[in-house]
Amino acid sequence: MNPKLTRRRFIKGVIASGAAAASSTLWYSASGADRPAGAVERLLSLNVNGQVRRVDVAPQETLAHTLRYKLGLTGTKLGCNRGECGACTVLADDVNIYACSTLTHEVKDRAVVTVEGLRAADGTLHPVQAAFIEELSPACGFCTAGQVMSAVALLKANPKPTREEARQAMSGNVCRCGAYDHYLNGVMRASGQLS
Amino acid sequence: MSSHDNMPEMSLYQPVRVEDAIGIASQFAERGWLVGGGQDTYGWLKDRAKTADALIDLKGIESMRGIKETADGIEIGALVTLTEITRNALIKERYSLLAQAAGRVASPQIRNVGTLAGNVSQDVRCWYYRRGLNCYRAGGNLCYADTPEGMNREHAIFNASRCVAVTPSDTGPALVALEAQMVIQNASGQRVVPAEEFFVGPNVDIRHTTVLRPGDILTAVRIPAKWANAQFYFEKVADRNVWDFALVSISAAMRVNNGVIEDSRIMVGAVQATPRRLTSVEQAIRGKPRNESTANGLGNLASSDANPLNYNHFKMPLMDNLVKRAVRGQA
Amino acid sequence: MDIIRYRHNVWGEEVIQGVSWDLLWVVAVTAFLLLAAHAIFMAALAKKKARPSSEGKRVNRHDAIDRAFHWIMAGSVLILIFTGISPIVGIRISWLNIHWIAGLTLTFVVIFHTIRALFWQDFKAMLLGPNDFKEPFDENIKPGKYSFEQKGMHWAMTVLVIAVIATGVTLFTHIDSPWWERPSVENEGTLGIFFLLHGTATLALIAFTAIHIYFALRPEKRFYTRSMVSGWISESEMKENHDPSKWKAE
Amino acid sequence: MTYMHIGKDFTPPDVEGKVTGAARYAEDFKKDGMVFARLLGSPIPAGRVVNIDASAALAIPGVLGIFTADDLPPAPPPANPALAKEWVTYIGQPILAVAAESDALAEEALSKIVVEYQRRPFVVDPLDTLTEGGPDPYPSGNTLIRNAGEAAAGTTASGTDVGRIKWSIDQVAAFRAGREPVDAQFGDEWSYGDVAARFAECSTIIEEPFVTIGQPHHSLESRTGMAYWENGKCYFHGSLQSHTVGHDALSAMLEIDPANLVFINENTGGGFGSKIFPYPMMAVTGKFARKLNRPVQLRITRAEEFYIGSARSGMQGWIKIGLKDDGRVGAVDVAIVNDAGSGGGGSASSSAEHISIMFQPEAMRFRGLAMYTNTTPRGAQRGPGQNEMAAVLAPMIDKAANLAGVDRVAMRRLNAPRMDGKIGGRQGGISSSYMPEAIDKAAQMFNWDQKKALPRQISATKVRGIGVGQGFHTAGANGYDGLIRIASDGTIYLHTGVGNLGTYSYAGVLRAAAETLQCSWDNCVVVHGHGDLNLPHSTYQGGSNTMFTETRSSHVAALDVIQKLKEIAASEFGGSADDYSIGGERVFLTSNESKGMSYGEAAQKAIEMGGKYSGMEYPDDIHRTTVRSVQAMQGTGLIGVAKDTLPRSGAVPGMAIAFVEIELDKETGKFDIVDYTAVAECGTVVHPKGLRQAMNGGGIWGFGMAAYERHVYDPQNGLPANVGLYQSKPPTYLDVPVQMNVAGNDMPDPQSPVGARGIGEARSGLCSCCTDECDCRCA
Repeated sequence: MNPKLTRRRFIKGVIASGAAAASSTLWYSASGADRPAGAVERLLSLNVNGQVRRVDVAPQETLAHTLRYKLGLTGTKLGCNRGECGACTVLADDVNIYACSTLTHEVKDRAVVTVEGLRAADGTLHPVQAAFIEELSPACGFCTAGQVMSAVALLKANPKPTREEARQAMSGNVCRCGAYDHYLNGVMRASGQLS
Repeated sequence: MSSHDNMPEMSLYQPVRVEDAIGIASQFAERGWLVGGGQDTYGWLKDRAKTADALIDLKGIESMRGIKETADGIEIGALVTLTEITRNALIKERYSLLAQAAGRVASPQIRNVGTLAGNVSQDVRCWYYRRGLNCYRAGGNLCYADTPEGMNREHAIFNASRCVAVTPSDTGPALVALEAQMVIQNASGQRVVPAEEFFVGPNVDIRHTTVLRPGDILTAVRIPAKWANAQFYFEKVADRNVWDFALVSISAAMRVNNGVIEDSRIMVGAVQATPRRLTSVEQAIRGKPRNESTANGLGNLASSDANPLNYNHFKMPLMDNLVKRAVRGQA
Repeated sequence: MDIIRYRHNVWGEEVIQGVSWDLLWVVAVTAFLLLAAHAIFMAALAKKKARPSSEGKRVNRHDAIDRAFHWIMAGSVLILIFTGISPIVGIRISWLNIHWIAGLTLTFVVIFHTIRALFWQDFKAMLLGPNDFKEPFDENIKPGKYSFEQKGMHWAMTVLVIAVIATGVTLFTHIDSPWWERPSVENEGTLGIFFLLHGTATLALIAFTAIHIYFALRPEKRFYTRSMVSGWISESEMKENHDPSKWKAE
Repeated sequence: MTYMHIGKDFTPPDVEGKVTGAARYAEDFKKDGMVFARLLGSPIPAGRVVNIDASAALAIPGVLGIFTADDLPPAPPPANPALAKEWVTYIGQPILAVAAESDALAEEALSKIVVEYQRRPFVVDPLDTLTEGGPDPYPSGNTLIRNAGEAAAGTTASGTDVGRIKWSIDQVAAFRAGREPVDAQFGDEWSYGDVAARFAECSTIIEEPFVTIGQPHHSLESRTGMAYWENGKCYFHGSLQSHTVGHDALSAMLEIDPANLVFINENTGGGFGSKIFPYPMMAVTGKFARKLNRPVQLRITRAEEFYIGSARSGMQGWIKIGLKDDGRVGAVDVAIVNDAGSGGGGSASSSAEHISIMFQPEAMRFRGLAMYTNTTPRGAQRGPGQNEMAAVLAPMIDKAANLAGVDRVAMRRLNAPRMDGKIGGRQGGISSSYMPEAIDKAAQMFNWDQKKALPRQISATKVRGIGVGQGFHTAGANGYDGLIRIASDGTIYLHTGVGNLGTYSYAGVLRAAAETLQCSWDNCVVVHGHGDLNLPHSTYQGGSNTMFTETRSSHVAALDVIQKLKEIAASEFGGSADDYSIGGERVFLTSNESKGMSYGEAAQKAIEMGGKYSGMEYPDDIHRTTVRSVQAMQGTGLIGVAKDTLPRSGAVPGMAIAFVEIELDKETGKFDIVDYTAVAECGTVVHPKGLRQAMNGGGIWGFGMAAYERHVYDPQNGLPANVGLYQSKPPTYLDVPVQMNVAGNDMPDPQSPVGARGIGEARSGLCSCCTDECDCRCA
């Protein structure tokens, strides 16, 4: 994708959400005169996929919302928006979390990695991605980004997991198609234990 | 009926000191919402089944983190995540009961952010209540689950008082078994409440599951040395092995000397609104060998005074069986 | 401030849920202000009368069984009020069982009292007649066994207690008890109306109970309270406050 | 037979996008000026809308408009309306949509809309409405009646009506108690053979009641869609299992000429039968966009996906099975009452067909009823009818076999369909069956004989259960079009209108074309997923249909290409087309290989020759969708296009056999599935990894159906208890075996050019085979 286009779109997004912010600030000042001082600032510098990006974030905004609708990172899917499926799994400081059940402000000091941020600088796929292709792990693919992120988190913490360990670590990701066996094969392949 | 999906507009505070958090929480009172891991927060708010004006994110408070050894046991910061508990060497070595319980909560991602304080303070899972209906617990006049035709498979078999919801916490019963002390701070200072008294049933307070009140912050959990390295048994039976809340769980701690049970604490989760302590079982096994015959001798002592609803009779034998396992020490 | 609380029923329809408990504070404050005003008025303005002696011959005013009934009723009403408003004002006790046990006690005692009053007592002594209404305005008219105020209080309490009992028993049938399981609620609106009536009657009952207790404690009326404890008043107390021709005491 | 491509793994073109996040689903598309629409659902289980007051919502700045049932053609029962008005029939049923500049604003607007309803009596149990005096879910009745009527405009249900059938209290009581409801009225019946006479010959007869549950599809991608209008054309980003087969239906829903619809759907996040054809809500997305003259994204939340995303129909039934001395099934009598929810069809006849093919009874009677209830709409879900029957049947067949003293597997093998197998009331034939061989293969893989001898007791509390079950679904059709273009650079564009459900069969079927063309897969480009990419009319992707049906259309298109290649070569080098052969992406004179040309050269020649060679002319039997696509590509290469008119007869059975070993904890009722071994009897294996995906996925759906998932409705108020995903309990990693063991029987079907049949459906419900083994409470 053309980087300029992306940036322009981003700037447009910031302006649009800034306007929304202005209107909601008005609402707050009208209704919340006695609120304690010290509520969070809206403008954040978010470290996403190794890049620091300035983004306007509502106080109550979830990370999934920011990623998908403000930063255009639509690889992170919303399956349930309630922490019940795992499709929105991303990494925060190498730990896998549900982006739908995390406020963006909660990760303002953490390094967020999404499925779009896994490729090496030269464009090579992450070993988990390559292994998932090799094993034909995804079926419909809607849960795949989350599965990839949980596998990446697992292999960072435990580079040679047993199949049982992998199953436990991946267990917060539902696959409605039932491709669990294939994802586990992918994890075992990515960790060099299957060839 | 609209199906909501967006977080409602609200303000967010991220204090870094407990005192500041207490100040903000006191000012907002009922309209403030404390957030640890937030895993039992965002669903309520997205569904509009509960509302608040402000979120008070406690995660920046360093003093509420960490697991440290004290003169009498350990102190676990309220913000310690369930994953940290399952991996902590000290807890695994001395209080493996808690580590096991924490390891069976929800899913890995939820354990990665969910805190101990959040796990014990979470609200009940009754589906009628979660749907946002105006039941007793929501301040209404009736219970939809406790009726001849209500869908109450997951509900209480003991100590229901209008509301028949059960405690969903896996770590709660373990903490009561370990005689943990809950450290609570508010504007007027600090108080320490035994875990057993931390949880409250609907007979006393139908709107809340714990003694925590607006302005209170659970800052730490202390576990005394009393049950360190005791013999433990934990098991959670749920439909699915991930996400699902316990149908019945058991957390038991026993002091066994020469094969004889000198003292024990047997707790059951998900059978009533609070962790249920089985004092009758504790008495019955005192002085007896920890073995199959002691376990079988209990019969249905644990469930004998249960008052099941239409669809949850199965919890009675399930609970009796888990008690037997705990007493004999193996599945 | 609301008078009535509304809620959505299971299908999202707006139904009455009950009386607004904001009114509890209204009732409390109003009752307090009224009684305080009365106390001040009595202390400052009302002419002081010498109190009749409690010495001398004793006249039986209340039989032991009636005194027992009264105090059981009084006790249960106070318990009912306390247990009923505890959760509303945030006192955390396990109140519900005590509440319905006290409620049942009250119900049974009220039934016994009613039967006894109808067949064994001088029921007419409690009836309010046209003449009774002249009594407060004419110092020369003295009442029989019960004064106008006493009869008024009694009938007010009768109506309110019957109202709370009737609505309370209805509500009682909607919770688990040792004798039945909770039924399904067919119509949440109807249930809400029972809660509304129960709550409204309770608020009035609280007000009248406060007034009743206040007068029971007033110095010039305290001999009545004594009579509710020990059964008798003195002859001079009787003559001062009652017309012996209308009250043929034993 | 040795193939270049068939039976070999390949990397479908869309996999990389799925693992990198580049793959886009309907909700990932944005369009300048796009607005967000959200739905308001009914809070009541039955009734009608009296009034809608949206004035407060519309007064909010940024709220753009509402869309109600009045904006759509009427859809009287039993059609499932996109938006309800006169016939509100379940809690959560959409009443209106509201659009706003942001999603959050649309939500806020919803809370400001006041809808006045009038309630009607409701019912959530099919037997309650069947009982005389019981409430009816629709004002006009309680059951599906089939007639010859046309579908209501804007809906896909045709030939159905709402009727009323009632049973006496005694009949319902008997049915509930597991007895035959004597003289009861049914809505659907068939039979063959002399049932009474065959039962008389049976030495073992069992009679059992059964109940299966409804379960929501809960596709992980909800059916959010986005539409916009440009120059009179509607561009629609949707989520469907199928692609071009739904084109005309969607155009009809939008009331536009099919030529003016561009449907875009590269990836679909699951459908499981719930997205086979365009669903009613798509009309709202498209028409709302036109009404507002803005791009509209109609967002469907997880909860809404539960309500409108379809569900399996539950059934309650009674069955009588008779076995002869030799273990042959002599007769079967089955009666089924389906819970058809709101406007569903019920699948009882399919359930009965499952029995008829898997056990080939000598005589059989089926009676069925589809009762509506005030619950969510029901529709096809992975082997609809057959799989729940597989779950029901497994323990019953076991019981019968045990009573007759026959090995459970041997009994199944004995009765299994062979090449001359028959199916259903009409006792029609089947395309092929090597089911006995499949059973043997699976039994051997599972070590049935050895496992049978293992002790049941594993420990003091754990017991072992081993079981076997069979699945079936008709899996094939014919009559669809294939379309191939060879460009002058030699690239072979394989066009398909098959949807991308995640089975990879959209690409797998094109391997048959590559096989026929004897070309390298690297030179092939798969063209799919976008209405502007000139796609042919392809089959619906559902019911395991794709493999059989579309390998045929791929093959006929490739044959057309080859014929044209040869004719072009003949025009160049002389002789007749028959004198030419193909190989190595060349067409050449059979007698002199040097006289020939590459595919690319032939394509260039085709452009020059025009006519049928470059798509200027085309067969007159191809579908109008294909016609438009051919017309759009005229003169751009060698166009191969043909309709599949290859001979076909009988049903095309996708079948499977699965063995399961579980360890059941008798103290808790929990069990672990320690072995799952399944063999598909689905003809030639086209794509081994794809087959494994389909088989494993189906197995896991079976575990879900048998052990975890179910609809729960409160009969007091019509509320569903398990709307959310965690309450619906789809199986997780820790509820399924650590490893699954599947294979294909790999025996070619004579009616497919590559011998393939589909297998997406058949083989769920297999966990249930353990129920009788260990008395576990998993049903």
